[in-house]
Amino acid sequence: MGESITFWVLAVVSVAAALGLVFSRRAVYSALMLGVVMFSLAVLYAVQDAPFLAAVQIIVYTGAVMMLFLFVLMLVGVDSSDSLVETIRGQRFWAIVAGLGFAVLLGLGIGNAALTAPVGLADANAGGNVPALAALIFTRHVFAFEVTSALLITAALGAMVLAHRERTEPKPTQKDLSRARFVLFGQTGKNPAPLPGPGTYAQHNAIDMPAMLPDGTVSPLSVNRVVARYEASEGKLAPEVERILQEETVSERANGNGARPHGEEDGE
Amino acid sequence: MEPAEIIQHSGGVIGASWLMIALPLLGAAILLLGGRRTDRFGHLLGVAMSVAAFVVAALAFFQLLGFAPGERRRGVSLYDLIPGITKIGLLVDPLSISFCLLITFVGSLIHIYSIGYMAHDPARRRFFAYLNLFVAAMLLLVLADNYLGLYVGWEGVGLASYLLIGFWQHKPSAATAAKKAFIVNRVGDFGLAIGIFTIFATFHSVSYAGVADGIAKGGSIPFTAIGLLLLLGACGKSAQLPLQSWLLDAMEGPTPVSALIHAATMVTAGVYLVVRSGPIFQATDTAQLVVTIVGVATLLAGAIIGTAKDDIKKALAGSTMSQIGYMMLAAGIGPAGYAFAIAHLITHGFFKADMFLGAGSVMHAMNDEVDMRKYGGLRKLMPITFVTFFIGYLAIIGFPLLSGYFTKDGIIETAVEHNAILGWLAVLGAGITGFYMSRLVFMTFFGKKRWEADAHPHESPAVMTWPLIILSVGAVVLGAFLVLGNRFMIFLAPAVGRPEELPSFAPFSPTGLVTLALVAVGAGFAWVRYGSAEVPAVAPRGSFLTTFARRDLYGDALNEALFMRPGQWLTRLAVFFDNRGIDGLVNSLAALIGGTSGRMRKVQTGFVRSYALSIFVGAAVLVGAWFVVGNL
Amino acid sequence: MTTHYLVLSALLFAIGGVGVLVRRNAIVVFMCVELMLNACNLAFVTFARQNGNLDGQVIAFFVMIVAAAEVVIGLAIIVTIFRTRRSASVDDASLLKY
Amino acid sequence: MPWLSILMGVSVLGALGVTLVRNDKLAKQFTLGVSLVVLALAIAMAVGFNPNGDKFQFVEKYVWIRSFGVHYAVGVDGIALVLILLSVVLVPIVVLASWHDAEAGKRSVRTYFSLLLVLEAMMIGVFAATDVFLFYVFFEAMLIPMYFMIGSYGGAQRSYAAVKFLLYSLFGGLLMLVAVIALYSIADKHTFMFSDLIGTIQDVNTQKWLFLGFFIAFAIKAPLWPFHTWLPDAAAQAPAGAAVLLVGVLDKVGTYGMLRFCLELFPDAAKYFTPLVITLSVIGIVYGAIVAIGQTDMKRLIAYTSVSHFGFIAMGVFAMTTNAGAGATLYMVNHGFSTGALFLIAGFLIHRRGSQYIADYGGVQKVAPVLAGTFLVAGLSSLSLPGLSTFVSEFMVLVGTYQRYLVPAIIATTGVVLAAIYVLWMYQRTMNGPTAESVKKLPDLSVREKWVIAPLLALLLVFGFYPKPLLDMIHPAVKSTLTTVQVSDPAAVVPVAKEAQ
Repeated sequence: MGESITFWVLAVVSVAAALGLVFSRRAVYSALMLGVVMFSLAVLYAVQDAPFLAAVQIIVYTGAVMMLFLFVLMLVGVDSSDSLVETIRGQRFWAIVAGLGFAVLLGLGIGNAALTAPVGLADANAGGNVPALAALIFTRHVFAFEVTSALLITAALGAMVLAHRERTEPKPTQKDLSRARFVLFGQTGKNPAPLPGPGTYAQHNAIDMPAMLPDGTVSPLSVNRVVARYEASEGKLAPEVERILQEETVSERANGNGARPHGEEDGE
Repeated sequence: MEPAEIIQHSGGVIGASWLMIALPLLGAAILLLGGRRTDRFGHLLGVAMSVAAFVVAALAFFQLLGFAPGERRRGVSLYDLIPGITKIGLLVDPLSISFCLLITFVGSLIHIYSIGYMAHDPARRRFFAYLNLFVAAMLLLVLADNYLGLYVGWEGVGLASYLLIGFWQHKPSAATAAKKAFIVNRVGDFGLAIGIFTIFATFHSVSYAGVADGIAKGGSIPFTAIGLLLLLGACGKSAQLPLQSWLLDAMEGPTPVSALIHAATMVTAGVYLVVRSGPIFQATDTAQLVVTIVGVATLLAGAIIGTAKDDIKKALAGSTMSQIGYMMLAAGIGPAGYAFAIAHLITHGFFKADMFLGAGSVMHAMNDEVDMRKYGGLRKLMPITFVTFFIGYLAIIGFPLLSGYFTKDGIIETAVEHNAILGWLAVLGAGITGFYMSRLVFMTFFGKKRWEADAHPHESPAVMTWPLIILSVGAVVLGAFLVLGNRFMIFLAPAVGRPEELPSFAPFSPTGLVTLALVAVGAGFAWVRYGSAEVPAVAPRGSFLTTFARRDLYGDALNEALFMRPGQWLTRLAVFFDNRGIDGLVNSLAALIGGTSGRMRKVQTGFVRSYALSIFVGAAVLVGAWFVVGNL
Repeated sequence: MTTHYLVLSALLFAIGGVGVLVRRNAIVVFMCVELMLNACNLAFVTFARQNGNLDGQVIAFFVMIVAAAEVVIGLAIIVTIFRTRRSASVDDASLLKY
Repeated sequence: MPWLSILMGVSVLGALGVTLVRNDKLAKQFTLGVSLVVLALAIAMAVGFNPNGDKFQFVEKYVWIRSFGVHYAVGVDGIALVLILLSVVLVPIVVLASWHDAEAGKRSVRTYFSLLLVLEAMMIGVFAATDVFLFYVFFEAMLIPMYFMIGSYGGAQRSYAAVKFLLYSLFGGLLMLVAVIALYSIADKHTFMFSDLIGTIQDVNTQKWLFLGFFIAFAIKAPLWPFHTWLPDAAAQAPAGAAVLLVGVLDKVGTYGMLRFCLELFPDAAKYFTPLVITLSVIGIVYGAIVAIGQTDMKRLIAYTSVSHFGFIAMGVFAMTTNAGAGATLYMVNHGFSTGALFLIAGFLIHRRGSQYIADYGGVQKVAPVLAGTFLVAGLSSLSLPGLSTFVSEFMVLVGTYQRYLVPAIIATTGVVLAAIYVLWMYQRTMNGPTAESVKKLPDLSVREKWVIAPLLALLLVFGFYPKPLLDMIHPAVKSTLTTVQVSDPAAVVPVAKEAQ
């Protein structure tokens, strides 16, 4: 009786999660949804007398593979939401038809397959699920097992080869960088010296205090935009910093959009 | 009396009678292959070969006379031409030897005449080569002992006439006339070929002896079919009605050619064929009747055309056509007419060649002017040509005691006796002949001068006038010699047979008198119109009848409308069908394959998801199919 | 009871299928593939129980191994494509066509 | 003495040798030498051939593929020997004729001449093969050298013509392959030897299908009416020498195949299909002639005349009388000489003036009388003027066909009249009339060219007057073919005493 309850709960959860996986706008949410599905499946395995598989599911599958997904998601741009507008003509329609068709067919197939009551794994798991599994793997399927090990090694190697990028030009040495800075200075007049570190100003060494130039004016370079934006939203922005920001936005608008705001999601 | 048996023979001149063919052939080969080097002596070699052939023919003739009349058919077998079909051999018998004599004698005279006529033509060597080729082919035609040999000679003669008509190749009209002659002859040869096939299919042999033997054995032999087919061949070659259009255009060739080929020898080949296949024709009345009808029809057509032509050579060509009509008529009558047909053929060969050469010398004098309206009053300036031409004229209209009188009246009498309507039509033809021949003579030699400004006629050189004189002598004497006492009929009897009782020649028989009267009327009418009255230099607009005659009874127009234009249309259609139809089908098949593959390519959109979709749908279909099969 | 499991696995499989076809972000497509694999695992485990021998589970176990290897390679490919084309959309990589 | 293998060996080695020779002039002379040697050997072989001996002579038989029973078996009977002599005579003439043909394009002259020799080897092989499989191999292999000769040395649309030729023949070859395999399996004698396969297929229906397989391939090869459209393109685009070999010998393989394989292997089917084939060939005769009349391009015109001539040959083969069969075989030989001469002279003319269109010529006779003269003789042989050899064969074909089928023979004889029209009209437009401007300075035949044309015309004349030697070789072979087909000549209505024959 307990089993059918767990089944129905988990069934509903996993199907909802699966639909969430498919139809969520943001990739991260889909990843999480998949995680939920895997968890529910793990539990179902456990219910079906496959404790070892449940463990492996959670540890290896959800733990490692899902994390790999998230890791790659982060690399590729976590918030890249892709629009749900379908570009290929007739793709969505046929996809739905095929999906429904498939589900109906399988359902029908399974429906009228006259299944007797499950034999149950009681005697198979007699000495415990793991030893029985181990006996099976290392006697009948040992060859397959060895092949999978080879498979995993090649997969790892393959991933390394694919992701590896050969450096096409020599690693820029320090001399190269400095020469580049002075060339940039010649062209754009950008100060070749590094920016002053935060907190090294005359009166206070706090991060939000702007450095003073010899002629007593505030050096716009030393204002930290993010902090300034936070203070502006809190209303505690110092008047001279605000004036500098005004000037800067005016000059920025005058000569085009200049530097892009930080965090703009590339691509798409 | 039936024709005699053929006796195999090998000795004497007859045994070497193949020389008659070989010598001119050798002459032609030397002249053609020799090239420039033979230019100097080319014409002399030509004449020599032709005369040599005549000598051999004469010797063979005398050797033949030596034998008893019954064994005068001598076969000389040469070699096995096509194993399984026929051996080739020569048949020297009265019929063929008389033809050989005519061909070689008249041919030699014309060769001599051409020395003068073609004196200043750059390609004279080629001319004599073709003349020799013609003589050789004609001799092969008459001497061959089977239909296949005859056919080889037949087409050889057609080729020679093509080469000679188109001798002045740079003239487009000559080239077209030559092509037309060859193709119309080819149509005739088509009929002859089918005839020969039928003969072979029936007898499994094409030799005359084999055919005669087969007919004697009897059996269901398609006589009429063979007869009509041979007649079609004869019409093609002898320019008889359905296939007569080429003869008038053939006048494009040099005059000696017209004299030799289109008057004396080649055009008579058809008559030879009909006479030689006597046994076949005698066994079918319908075919013989058709021959006579064709003869009479051509006779009248030729005469009518002769009346309307201003070009002297075309007028003579018209008269040739009608005279051969007479011969066909006689040949169609059967054994009774054969002797007269061949006799008329020989005398016609003489006086027609004489007149053609006379016309040639007139043209030669009037620097190649052919329009009679530009002649007039040449009688005093060219006495020899005038006298010889006049004798030929008298002979052809059947002036009493000249050769034409004997042979043509013989034909008319046998025709009237055989079939009254045809006979009287022949008499009418004789009348018209009287008219147009006199018109021709009066316009050319009598009346006032109508010459072009730069024309100053003079008598032709001796080398041209001597052949005229010899021919005119023949025109006078030959008729009487052949017909009186039925000498020629008896001579020919072993070759072609003859009627039981010999016809007695009554000089003033009723039909003879009527013909003479009609001829006199025609001549008188011509004298009134052309002799005494003023002949306009430009052809007056004639009535419907004259234009009808001037346009060769619309023979050409008919050919064009019935064959030429639909032929061109058919060719264009066939070419179009070939390019578009069959080729189109093949190319469109290729394009179809190209097209479908082009479209099939579009399936690979490049989007991974559409491939995934096709996999998924495939899987779904598979599962579905699996269920369906599972549940069957 | 087993039919329920099988129907669930079919449903998950179908949803995964549709996800693969519909979504354009490479990684989400990849996740849907993972979902389909898990659905199959579920079916295997159910049949193991149904037939009373552990072969089903061994197969499921191997499926997991293969899935892991596949994910590694798949994501490596997605990363390389992203690095060259700055986009992880499946439709962008459509040069290999007619 | 393994004559046939020597012949083929010499020409193949010659072909290899030519590729090694450095400068072109030497290569050409070497090729000419090799082809003359092959000619001499072939004549020596022909002299040794005894017409009334057994059917196949100079037989050689080695096992090639044991498991399938495929033998390298070669042997010659009257028909094959005559055709081998034809090809062996034509090749030196073609080599001499295409002395400068190969130089125009960028392709090397040496390859052209080595292809020529390879083609010669295959031509001999295809006629000599007495093993059906070997015959099929040569039948397909012949296409390759011809494809390259047309493809890389031809005229403007050479690639289109070459590909079309190849695809057409390969399609035919495919059908034949199916038939060969079916024949092998149904007969299941585990051998491809032709002599063993005769009479093995009894059931008429299978015979019909196998016959169709073979027949369509041969009908495409010897272009019968509906399958002929590749020939004008291929012949017009090919260089003159290649066109001669294509029309002169390669197409004969089709009609030879009909006579040898279609008739002997499937007699009942052959009799069943005879009306169809005769109609096709009669259509081909008349259709080919009519389309030839309408052509503007000289080489296409000659190609269409060959379509008409092949109609005659096919009709002769399927009329199944000794006269028709012997006539058809003789026709194959004569057609090789007459169309060969026509193509070569047309090639010389085109080589001089550069254009293939008849309209660009006029009055050449005045400028180049010898060329015009030879062109006329070649043309006359094409319209089968009596006194030339083509007349003998055409007469035999028509007489033979007339014995059994009246109407087709009569319609075919109209082809003779049409032939006169297209030859003379072409001759008139190119040679007669006023000399066209463009043709004023046309040089006459050079000595080399005279040496090319003289033997062909000489052969036409000699066999025109005395065809007995050839016919003595052909007759026994044709008689034995017809006996295997159990067909006898129709008797004469009134049998006449033999001596009067």
